[in-house]
Parts: sequence; C-alpha cells; structure tokens
Amino acid sequence: MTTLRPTKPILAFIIALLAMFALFRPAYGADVHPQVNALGQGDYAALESAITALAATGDPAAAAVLDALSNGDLYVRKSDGAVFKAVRAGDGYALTDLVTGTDAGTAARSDVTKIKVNNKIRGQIRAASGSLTLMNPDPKLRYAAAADVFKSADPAQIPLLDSVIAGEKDTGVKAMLVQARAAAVLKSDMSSDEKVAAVAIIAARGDQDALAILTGAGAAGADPAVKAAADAAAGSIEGQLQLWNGVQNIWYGVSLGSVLLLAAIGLAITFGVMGIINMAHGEMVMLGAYTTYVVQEIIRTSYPGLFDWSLAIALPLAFLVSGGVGVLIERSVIRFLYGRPLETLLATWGISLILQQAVRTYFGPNNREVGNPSWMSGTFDLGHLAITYNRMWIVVFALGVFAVLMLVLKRTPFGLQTRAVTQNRPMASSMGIRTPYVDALTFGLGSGIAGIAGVALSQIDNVSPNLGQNYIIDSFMVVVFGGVGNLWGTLVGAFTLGIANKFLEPYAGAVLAKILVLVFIILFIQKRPRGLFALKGRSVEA
Amino acid sequence: MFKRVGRTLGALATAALIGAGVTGAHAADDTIKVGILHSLSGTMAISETTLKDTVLFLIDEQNKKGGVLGKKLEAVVVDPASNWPLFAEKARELISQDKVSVVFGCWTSVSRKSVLPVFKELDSILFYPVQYEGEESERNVFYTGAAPNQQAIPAVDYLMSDEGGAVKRWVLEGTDYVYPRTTNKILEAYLKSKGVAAEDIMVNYTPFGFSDWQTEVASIKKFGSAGKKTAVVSTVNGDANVPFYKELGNQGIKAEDIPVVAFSVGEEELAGIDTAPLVGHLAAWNYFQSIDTPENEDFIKKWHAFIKNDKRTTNDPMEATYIGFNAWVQAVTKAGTTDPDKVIDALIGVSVPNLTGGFSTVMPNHHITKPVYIGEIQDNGQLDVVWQTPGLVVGDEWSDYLPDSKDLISDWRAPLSCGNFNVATGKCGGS
Amino acid sequence: MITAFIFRALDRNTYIVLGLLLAVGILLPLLSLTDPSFPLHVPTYVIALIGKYLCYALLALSVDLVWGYCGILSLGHAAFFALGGYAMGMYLMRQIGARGVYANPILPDFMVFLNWNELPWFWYGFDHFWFAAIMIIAVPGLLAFVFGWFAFRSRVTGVYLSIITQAMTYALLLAFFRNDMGFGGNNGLTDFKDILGFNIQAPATRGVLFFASALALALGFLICRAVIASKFGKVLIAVRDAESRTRFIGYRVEGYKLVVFVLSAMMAGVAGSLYVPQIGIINPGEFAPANSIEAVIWVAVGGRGTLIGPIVGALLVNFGKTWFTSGVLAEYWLFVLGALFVAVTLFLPKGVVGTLLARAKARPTSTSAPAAVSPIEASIAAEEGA
Amino acid sequence: MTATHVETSSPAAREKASREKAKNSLLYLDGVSVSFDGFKALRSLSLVIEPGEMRAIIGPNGAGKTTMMDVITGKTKPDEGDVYFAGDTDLTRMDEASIASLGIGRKFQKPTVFESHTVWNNIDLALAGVRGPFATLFHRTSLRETARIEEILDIIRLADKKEWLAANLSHGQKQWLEIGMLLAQEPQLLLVDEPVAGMTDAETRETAALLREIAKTKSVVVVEHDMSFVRELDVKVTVLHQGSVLSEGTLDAVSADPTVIEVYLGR
Repeated sequence: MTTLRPTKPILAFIIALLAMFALFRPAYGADVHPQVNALGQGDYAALESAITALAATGDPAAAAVLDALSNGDLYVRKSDGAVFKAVRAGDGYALTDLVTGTDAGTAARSDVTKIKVNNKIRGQIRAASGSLTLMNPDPKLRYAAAADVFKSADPAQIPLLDSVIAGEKDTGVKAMLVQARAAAVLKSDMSSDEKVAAVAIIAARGDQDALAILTGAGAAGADPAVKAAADAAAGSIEGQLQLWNGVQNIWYGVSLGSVLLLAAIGLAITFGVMGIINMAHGEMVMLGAYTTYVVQEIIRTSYPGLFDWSLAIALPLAFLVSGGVGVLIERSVIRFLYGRPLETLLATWGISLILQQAVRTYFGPNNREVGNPSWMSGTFDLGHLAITYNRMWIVVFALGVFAVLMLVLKRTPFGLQTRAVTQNRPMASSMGIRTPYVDALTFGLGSGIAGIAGVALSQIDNVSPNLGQNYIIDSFMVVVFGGVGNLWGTLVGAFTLGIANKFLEPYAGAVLAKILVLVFIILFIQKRPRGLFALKGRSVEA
Repeated sequence: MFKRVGRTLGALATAALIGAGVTGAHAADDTIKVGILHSLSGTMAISETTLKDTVLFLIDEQNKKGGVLGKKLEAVVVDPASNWPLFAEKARELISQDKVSVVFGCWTSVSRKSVLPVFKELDSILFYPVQYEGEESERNVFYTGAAPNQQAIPAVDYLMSDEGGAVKRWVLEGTDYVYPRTTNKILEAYLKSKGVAAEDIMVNYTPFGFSDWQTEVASIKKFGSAGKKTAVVSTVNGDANVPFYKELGNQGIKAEDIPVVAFSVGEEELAGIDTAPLVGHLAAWNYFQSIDTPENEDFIKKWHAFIKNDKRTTNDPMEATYIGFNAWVQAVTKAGTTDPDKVIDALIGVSVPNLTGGFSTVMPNHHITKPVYIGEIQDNGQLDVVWQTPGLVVGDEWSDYLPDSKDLISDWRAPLSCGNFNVATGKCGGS
Repeated sequence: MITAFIFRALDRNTYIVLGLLLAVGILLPLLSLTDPSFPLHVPTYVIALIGKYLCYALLALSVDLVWGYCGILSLGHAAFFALGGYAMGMYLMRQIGARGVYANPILPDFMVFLNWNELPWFWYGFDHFWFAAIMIIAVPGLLAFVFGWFAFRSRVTGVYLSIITQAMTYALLLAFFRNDMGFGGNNGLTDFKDILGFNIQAPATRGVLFFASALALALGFLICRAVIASKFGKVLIAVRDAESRTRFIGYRVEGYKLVVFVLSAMMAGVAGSLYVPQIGIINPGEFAPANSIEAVIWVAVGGRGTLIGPIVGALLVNFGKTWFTSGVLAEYWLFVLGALFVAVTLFLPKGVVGTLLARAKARPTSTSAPAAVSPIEASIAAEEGA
Repeated sequence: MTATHVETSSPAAREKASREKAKNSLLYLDGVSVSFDGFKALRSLSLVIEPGEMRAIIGPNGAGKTTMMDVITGKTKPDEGDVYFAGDTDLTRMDEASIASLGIGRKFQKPTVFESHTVWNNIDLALAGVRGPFATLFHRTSLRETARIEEILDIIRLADKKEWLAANLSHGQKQWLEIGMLLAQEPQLLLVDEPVAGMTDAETRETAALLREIAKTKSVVVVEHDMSFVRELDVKVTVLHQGSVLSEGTLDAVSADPTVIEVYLGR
C-alpha cells in the first residue's frame, strides 16, 4: 500500500514498542476498562482511534477483545455505555466482562447495541492483532500472524520484526517473518543494498503475492539498482507463473472432470449398461443432496459435535434414499418399457418433473444450506498451485466411487448377473437369474450412486429443487462421448471434457467455452457415433 | 373415424371458448381483484414464490383494515411457471378474463418485457418490485425496485470512499444477460468518469446457473494482487451465487482483501449458504431485514405470523412490493376508483412509509425514491448496514452514463406524458 | 406434378380437417371483432390463446412428421421453432424504426444501450418482409440440413440422435443468451410495433394473424398428408419400421431422413414465426431443451404416426396448462404434466387419437386383424436392440 | 471349381490378376478379412459365384456367414481383400443402397418386412425403379408396375392377402413376402439367409421349389443350416469354418470330406 493513512503507522509503531517491552515482561496493572468501553462510542473514525488506544495499552486482554470485535461479538449496554462480549441466550444476551472474563449477567435485546465493524476496521484489527500475536506460544497462530504482517507490509514494524526474528525458533514461522520484513523493507526508505537483498528474499517466494510486491518495488521512481533487481525477479516469476497457470488449468479441469464424473457415473449404469434414458437422473442427485441437508439439520439441532461426520453419515443414507426411489421407479414404470429407450426418456422426464415439484412443495423452492465440514474447508498450496480441500476431496471421492463401482461390476456375483442380464436377457433368465430382481437392483445401484454424487455436489453447488437439471445434459454428454456401456469411457470422457473446458475458459470465456465443448461433442458423435470407447461388433441385424 | 376425431376437436374448441367466456363473465362486483403474476414453479420459483406470499399477506392485512373503497380485496394467483411467453398469456388472462384492477408481478426483466405489450394494450397497471437495469419507463408500469443509480452507483461510491477501503481496481463480474451488461456499462462509464484507468477494470461474464467458478475466482485473485486495493462488483444472478461464494470462501478470498459487493444477493439467497467465510462481503439494497425500525419489526412479526414460520427471512423485493402495494391502495383511495387511467395519474406523487423509517414517493417517471444501504454479510446470514446514502435517491430510469440515454427523461404527468422525452431534440421519442 | 402431389392428399378426412381449421380460422377472429355484448362474442384473450395453440399444433405436427413417420425423435425442434421466431422478430424489430425509445432509426434499442455502433451484418435485409419470410424457412432449413447431413450420413440414430439434437438446441440456447451475439441476449426481441404496416396489437391484425396461423396449420397438415400419401411417405414408414431393410432394397435412407428433417424444421420455423407476433416476444428461453421435450409429449399424447394426433395433443396439453396454471391448482401443474408423461407412455402408447383410430379400425374391417404390437414400438425396439 | 487365393508378390500385379479372375464371375471375393475387437470374423475368405449359379453355404455358428453377407452388401467394410461384382464393380467402395441398386438383393435371417405397410406396399416399395427422395415424392405407380406387383404376389402366393398389414402375416408368409420383395428388386444376385428357419415341412418344400425357380434367371446364394433343405436345392455347397472356406463341392462330396466331418462332429 503506497498511501498510508495516518493512524496506521502510529498504531504499528506503538504496538511495536509495546511488543518490545513485552519481551522484557513488564508488569501490568492498569485497568483497561475505559479503553474497552471507548470502543462503543461514536462512529467508525472514533472506533479506529479507540482500537489504537486499546492496542497501545498492550494489555494481554486486548488481543482477545479485538478478536471478539472483529467477529462482531461486542455489544454496548445502552444504560451505561459499558462494552461486553455477548452471546444470544434465549430472548436476550448473556454478557461477559471482557477484561476479567467473568459473567456479567444478561441483557434484553433492546438494552444492548452491537458494535459494527467494516472491512477497513477488520483490516486494522488484523494488523494490530497480528503484531500482538507474533509472540503467541502456538506456532500456527504465529505463522498466521506473520502472514498478516507480510500482507500489511508496514515499514514501521521492521524493528519489531527484527526482534521477533531473533527469538523465533520455528523455521517455517521464521521464514515467513523474514519475508514479512523484506516486504516491509521494500516499502521503507532503507538503503538500496537492503532493498536489493529484500528483493531476493521476496523473489524466492515466487508466487503471485511476490510478483505484486516486486511490481510495486519496481515502479517508477525507485532506485535504479532496486528497480533492475525487482524487474528481473518479477520477469522470472512471471515466466514461472505462466507455467503454473497451465498446471492450474489442468487441476481445474481435473476437478471439473471429477464433478462431471460423479454426475455421470450413475447414468453410465442406468443408461450405459441398462439402456434406460433416465432423465430423472439429475433428480436422484438432487435427492442425495437433500438427504445431506436433512442429515445436517438433524445433526445441527441434536448432535452438533458430529458435524464433521455429517457427510460420512449422509453417504449411506443418500445411497439408500436415491437407490430406493430408483427401485421404486424401476418397478412401477421402467420395467414396462424395456427395449423402448425413447419411451423411457419421456416417462422419466415426467418423473423428474414430479420429483422436482415434490421437493419444491415439501422443502420449499429456496436453496437449503449445506455446510462444509472443517476438513473440507480451506486451501493448501502445492507448489504455486492453491488446491482447495473440498475440490481435492471431491476428486478423490469421484475416483473412489468409480473404483468401487468397477469392483462391484467386475468382481461380485451381482455384477456378473447384471452383465449377464444386460447382454442377453432371455439367456440369463433361462439360466435361473431372476432378471426383474437384477433389473431393479441395477437401476437402484445407478440411482444410489447418483445419490452419493449428490452428497458431494452439495458441497459446491446449490441445494435446490433445480439442482439436478443443471447436470442432466452434461451427464448425458459425458456418457455418450465416452462410449455407452463402457465405464472407462465415462471416466476418460469426464476428465477430457473437464480439462478441455478449463483450457478454453481463460481464452473464450465461460459461456463460449461451454458452447464450444458442446459443438465439439456434437461433431465428435458424427465421427464416432458410439463414442470414444465404443465396442465394435457384428451388427445384429433385425 | 376421422370424423369422430374432428368432432372431438370441435367440441374441445367450443369447450375452451365457453370455459373462457363463462369464467370471464362472472367477475364479481363486490370485491376488487388483485392479480399476482409470480412463478411458482420452474427456475424462478426460488425467488418469486416469496413475493406471491407477500402480496397475499398484504392483501390479508388490508382486508383486516376493511379493504379499499369499502370493498374487500381478492387475490387472483396464476403461475407463469418461469416461462416468459406464459407470462404474457397469464397477464392477458388476469386483465381481460379475471378483470383484475392491478397486477403485482414479474421478477426477471424478460418477463416484464414479455408482459409489457399486454399491459399497454389492455391498459392496466403492473407493479414491478425488483431491481433492474433501468432504460425503461412505461405508462402502465411502476418500478418499485432499484434503478442502477439506486444500487450500483452508491455501492461503488462507498467502495471508493476512504471508509469503504478506497478501492482503486475493479472486477465487474456478472451473469451474461441484460441486467449485468447494462449495469456494468453504466459502472464502467461512471468509474472512468471518476478517473479509473481502463486497465484497472476487469469485466467478466458467466452463463446462467454457472457452478464451476475455479477459473474465475482464481483470475479475480490474480487481478487483485497487483498492489492496488481491489473490489468485485457482482451482478451474478440467482443460483450461480452460492457456488461463487463457496469458491471465494474456499480459495480464501477474505472481505478485507477483496470485498465483493453484490446487487442480487439478499437474505433469501444467503439462507442457502454457510456465511461464516463470507463475513464482510457486501450487498447494496434499499432494505435489509436487520434494519432496526418499529415499522420493520412490526412487518416482520406479522409476516412470520402470516406465513406461520418465524425463520422466514424478509428481503428487498418484499419491501418494494410492500411500498408498491400501499402506494396503489393510497392512489385508489385518492382517486376513488380502480379505473387504471385515474389510478395511474393518482399514483404520481403518492408518498407511503417504507420499512426503513422513511417515506418513498412515486415520482413522475414511475420510479420511486429510496434510501440506499450497503450491508455486510454476517455469520447468521443477515446483512448489517455499514453505510447509507445521506438522503433518498430518486430512481433514474435513463442513465446519465450511457451516451444514448443521457438526454432522455421521463415524465408521465400531463401535458408531457412521455416516457422518453429527449431534452436535446425536444421531442418525445418512439411513437 | 405439384398439383397431382397435393391432389393425392385430398381424401374426405383431409377435407374435414382443413374445413374445420379454416372455419375456426375465419370465424373466431370475426366473432372477436363483434361488440362485447354480442352473445357469441369471443374475447381477444381467447384469440391470443388459441392463436398460440395453433402455432404449437404446427410445431407438434412437424415433430410428428419426423418422429411418428420416420422414427427420428428430435429433442431439438424448439431450436427450429425459435430460429423461425427470431427471423420474424428481427423483421418486426426493424419495423420499429425510429420509434424505439432512443429514436435510433437503424439500431434496435438493445443495441443502442449496449453501445453498438452499427447494425451487425446478419441483420441486413430484415427490413424487408420478403427477406424475413425467406429466412424464416431458410435458416431452420439450413441448420437442419447441415446438422442432418452430418448426423444421418454417420448413421447416428435412436437415442444418440435424440441426445445430440438436445445438445444442439442447448448450445443455441447458451449462444443466444450471450449479449455479444447481437440478438438481444436474454431479453430477446420485443416491443414490436407493427407488421406489414399494420399495428400489431390492433384486433384486426390479431385476427389476421390468427387466420394466418390456422391457414399455416391447414397447409402444414395438407403438405404432411401429401407427403405421407406419396411413395416417399411409404419409404419414410419403411425406414421407421426397418431401416436396414430399406437400405438393402436400394433406398439411400440418409437422403430421405434429410429431406423430411429439413421439411419438418421449416414447418417448425413457420410455426415460430407466427407465434412471435402473437406473443409479442422472442427470447432464448424458446431454445430450452425442455420446450422440445414438451412438444414431443404433445405428439405422444395425441398419437404419433397420425396427423390429427399432434394437433389434438398440442391443443389438449396446452389447454390443460392454461387451466392448471391459474388459481389454486397452480402448484400442481408440474405434477399433472409429469403424470401425463408417465401415463401416456405406460397406458396410451398410441396416444389419444391413435387409440381411437385403432379401436375404430378394429371394428368394421374383417380383412385385417389388429396388429398385436404397435409397429412403432416394434421398429423402435428393433432399432435400439441392434 | 475351388477359388484359390491368388499368390503374387507385388500388390499391383496381384490386383491385376485379381481383376482378371473377377472378370468372368458375377461375385468375386478374394482374401477378405474382417475383425471385430480382435475377433477375426473372416480370415482371408475367397469365393466366386458364376452368373446364373445357385450356391448353398453351410457352416456352424460363428463361421462368418452373416459377416460375409454384410461385406457383400456393404454393411461392413472388410479390413482387407477384394470384393467385385459383375466383373469390375468394387463393392468395398459402395454403400448398401448403391449395392442394392446394382442388383444384389438380400434376405435376412429373421424375416424383415415393413410391418405397418400392406403386403402390396411392401412389394411396391421394393419394386425396381425410382429410389431418390424427390423422385418418390412425385412418383405415381404406373400400370406396368401394378402388373408386375400382381405377378410377384402370385409367385409368392400372397395375392389374396395384398391388403393385409405385413405385421399380421404368419412367419412363413413373411419369409415369402421378403423373398417377393427381393424379386421385385429385379436383382442379378440374391443373398438368402436361412430362408426356411421356422417353416413347416410343406412350406420348406415350396420354398425350395420357389428358389429353384428363381435360380433359373438369377444367381442365388443360400445360407442354410437345414441339410434336408440343402439337399432339396441340389446345388454346389461351400462349407465355411472360422471365417474361411473349409470345403467346396456337392453336398455328398463335402459330407464325405473328413475335415468337414471333424468340424461338424467334433473330435
């Protein structure tokens, strides 16, 4: 940030000084209640200075107070202007004294006002508490604090950073601190030698943030030596990032492909193996997603501790719900339509309308909230590739489902019977296989898998009655493109289309990319009417 | 047997005619009929169903107060099923068959465009409660939602201010349809007039119902790491928002770094997401459920009682419906009749309380005055006001930032009575 | 030659249908022009409604021609319908001239406020009705020709064809949604003023448009009838029943499919072009795959492989839709439509008219026993079983 | 006469020799191979049919009989090998419709007629003459054509059922109707796949007589399992096994061939 607002360096400087004091463990004793209560007075500008003042006390409670403020948990009692941490309790709030941490009674809703914060205040708090937590015993928190300091890149913090770096034992945190210092140095008016050294440290990061800092450092008006170093470093990072861009596209493509695979894999069974054009397939996915919602609702209200397990609990249930509905559909409608795939298309389209409207009537037309468990939130870096956990798990999950399905079809008696029935129904039936039973179960399996796909898709998409509609055409495209009746084809098809889409997107835009992929599939089908991995065979002539 | 089929066909046609004729004929005189034209099925049901309930609620409230002109109000509900031509058909049915005095309805611009000719031809009144791209002012339509200057421009002003983070670099992210396109055109022109360089504006569009935001969010992240404070102005529509916000959250874009201000995301949409990672992202509306006024508290309480569910949220289009409904009631009372021509004239200048503690006035351009609020998403799915315009903003139907519409004004009062008067040529454009 | 071709189609039943359609086409508009107090007065609302149904009926007829008679289940006919509609819409847009809100004599409003500077090349010519009239037929025809030429030559059949026709209309839906395409994006084309110099909302113009729709449907019926009655029609049915057999007796099946597909697409285009001025708007929503599927269900309800069937089906289902989407039943419309899809496929595979015809046929004739299996089913089964 | 594989070194020379051989025959297959996903349906099959000849082809299931028909009629393209018709027409470069128009008719194993057409229309459709879509659109059945249809209906003994829908015919009648359709095509060569499957003995005898009658003017290739029927036809027999010719000669001669016995009876 080139233009620094006045409060910030002062604040940082005070914090820095205090932090240095903190190293020598001076005694506290002053009551910070006045500073805390000052947070509740006046507008945002007043709040800013109140935060500065509070941080300046260096009181151990300050970090916690600021954290609560950032989370929007601080309230002012109207009667006396005192500030408390408050949580909802019944009709009112339970108050906690911020300094002593003791219970401070309750207050009615109308008796307290929330202290509002905006993004700017939040940024200020983050910088302040970043400095305050640089000495926290937990290395994870220290690392996060160092990253915050890196982002704010405030030259005033250099002295503080110097002292903290000296005392830091954890190498990861230390490296981060060094980078934070380098970023601050580039903003400061230190010597060009120092800055060139800082450029090298930043350049070693090699990521987008580094590029941004170096571009800033190499801006017009900089010292020629620094500018040269920064420009060179920025150039090489840019080249590297270009490469990573390609890797990123592949990863995004794989991730999109895994979503397509999940959506299509159930269809690969009902359509690909059984020859039923199941237009209600998307609704099976939707039912799976709603099952997840219901499971999470029950967990939220009754067993909050199990939330991280909600998806694991939802998986078998979604399989059963969608599979059950699938069996029901097969028994009541589809079994009368074998050998007439175009009729199944019409009938299942009708079923899809009914299911959608049924869900809409029962759950309402609005989106339902399905939360991400903690292990599915956030990002980790692989090189310069930021991989989000939910996408990663979905890729893993899709491949897992695929593998299990292959095993079921290839290695179990049920799979053998399924293949026998679909290849030669009369023969299978005369060999004692109960074909209706196998039909129902196979359709149930396909639907059930759509259901567990719904569990995964609830993590990245809307849970609404229309959920399935968004996937139905794509799913058919994947199955047809990959080759009907061939699960490997579906796998390859899904990833091919996903990656193709993601490579087109940056150049053509999302809309055109999708159109191009569709046109490509249409042309491809003309060339290979039976898809990528079609089985050739002697035509059975009618 | 062809003859038989022919006869059946004839019988059907006759049945259709008689059916239509009969139901049309017995329009009762002891009630005033109010048409509700919101999709209850199909993709738009997600947004529109609530508005249908809102009008039913408002009618119920009004009838408790004794109705209008001594008559009870009677709702006529139809379902245009998110199908635009069906909107036109249903509008015609409401007006000419059910003889409604007024229609509350439509959500998307295309549905409004679809019914417009019908309202013009049959001379009836439509109250349109949703924020839209502007560039329209029709005699038969009253726009109680926000025009771009009542939502987009104040939002940008806020972000450019010191308090809003002094944003220097802008991503205009939208769904590829007319509202985002127009809004972004207006915003681009506005930003450039404020000295923002072209390379500091990135515009990107995605299809309807888009769900794979990885590439887009990554490029926003990249665009935002150029060292200048960056914000995203989102006109992403409908279902695409949830995956968009989920991806933002997952890729760790925090509101302090790159705030997103949205014009189509309200309480209703947020109810479908875990908002914890989104705290601090913004939305610009003319109403939030969290706004603390007695009117609002009363409205929410009665709404919850009516809908028998105290978890149901309220949102901006509901308030717009509320304003429109009350304005219509007041105008009918003032005119002493439900005759559309008289009511249309009476509506101009009508001022009714809104839910945020002030009054909204119907202006001669058939848009209304509104306060503009910027709200921050909270972890409970509500939006807290962080900023508001100092006064009321008049809806500007013809944007000052588009070259071809800056000379146009609208004034439906006699003697001008024109929706697109060109001040440069001194002529009323169009027919 | 042409007269003989048409003449062959004229049997008694055709006369009845044509007469009925033309009678409705003339009588209803006339009655709508009467004073509202007249006991037989028909409100404009009914004219608009039935006018729309007639266009849908023509669309259904075109679907039936390829599906019922040639076994090609197209899930992309909405695309042809919409393209015809867009061609008409473009003409109507150009007729607005300087009466648009921005008073730009050349550019339609949506181009003005999105800062277009000049008319895109593909809008040239649409200020002439004759040009638009050609395009209404030519554009859907050309798309059908190109698409069909590739698809039929590569012998894409059955469900694969259905799925790629669906992909085709879906791709067009996405494309027309794009504002950069120059067709008004999702708002489409609207706010039409007049057609051939007549105010498009005047009751008389409505009446004429209604009559034109009835006439187009009658002509469509006549053409289909003539096609079916010719040897060409017999080949079509032969293709439907046993495609390979037809090839092995020397017919180049792809040629037949292509001709009938293009003809059908043109009919759908005409239906769309008459639909647009009566509805007053055309937008990309018309390309939705769901619309195509709905048109297929009209045909299925009425009875595919008969020419009356699709007309009856389109009227029945749409009347049901109008009736169900009003008042308290509104929430149940999708249940009804969904149940209709299921019930028709399960219990009425021949549709309403098909079932009536089969029953009528079963009674008087002694020479032929009723077919045990519906030939359509048999052929589809054979086709897919391969 | 046994068709031997032409052994010549250069492809050009081989092609020339091949053409030389083909010149006098009606149908000439040389070295035809077809494989599906690794399974060899035909392995270097060679076969020559003279003009006016009737030939019976027998062989166990999977011997490649139907695939051979597919190759001749253009349904399947061979991986390698030559197929010539009437001397110099290369069938591998043509599609089904043009091959049919050349004068090769094919009858399927399972009787395939147009079920929702009347018997009359079935024959009418097959009648040699207009084939293009526009020609058929405006075509009117001439008196000469009507006469020919009547004639064929008499031959296949379905004259009294001409208004029946083909769907309502018995199995045997459908077989005949299909043969009638073949006749209507006026082919030079008929390929008949198991014409008597599912027929009664009387029908079988009648069918044999019918085929012999037809063979007076046209070449016929009959694929059949039914040995008594083959005996009834009394023509030269080719035995196929695993995609190539195992033996050729009179029925008695091939029946005595030890390799044939081994194939049919197993070891």
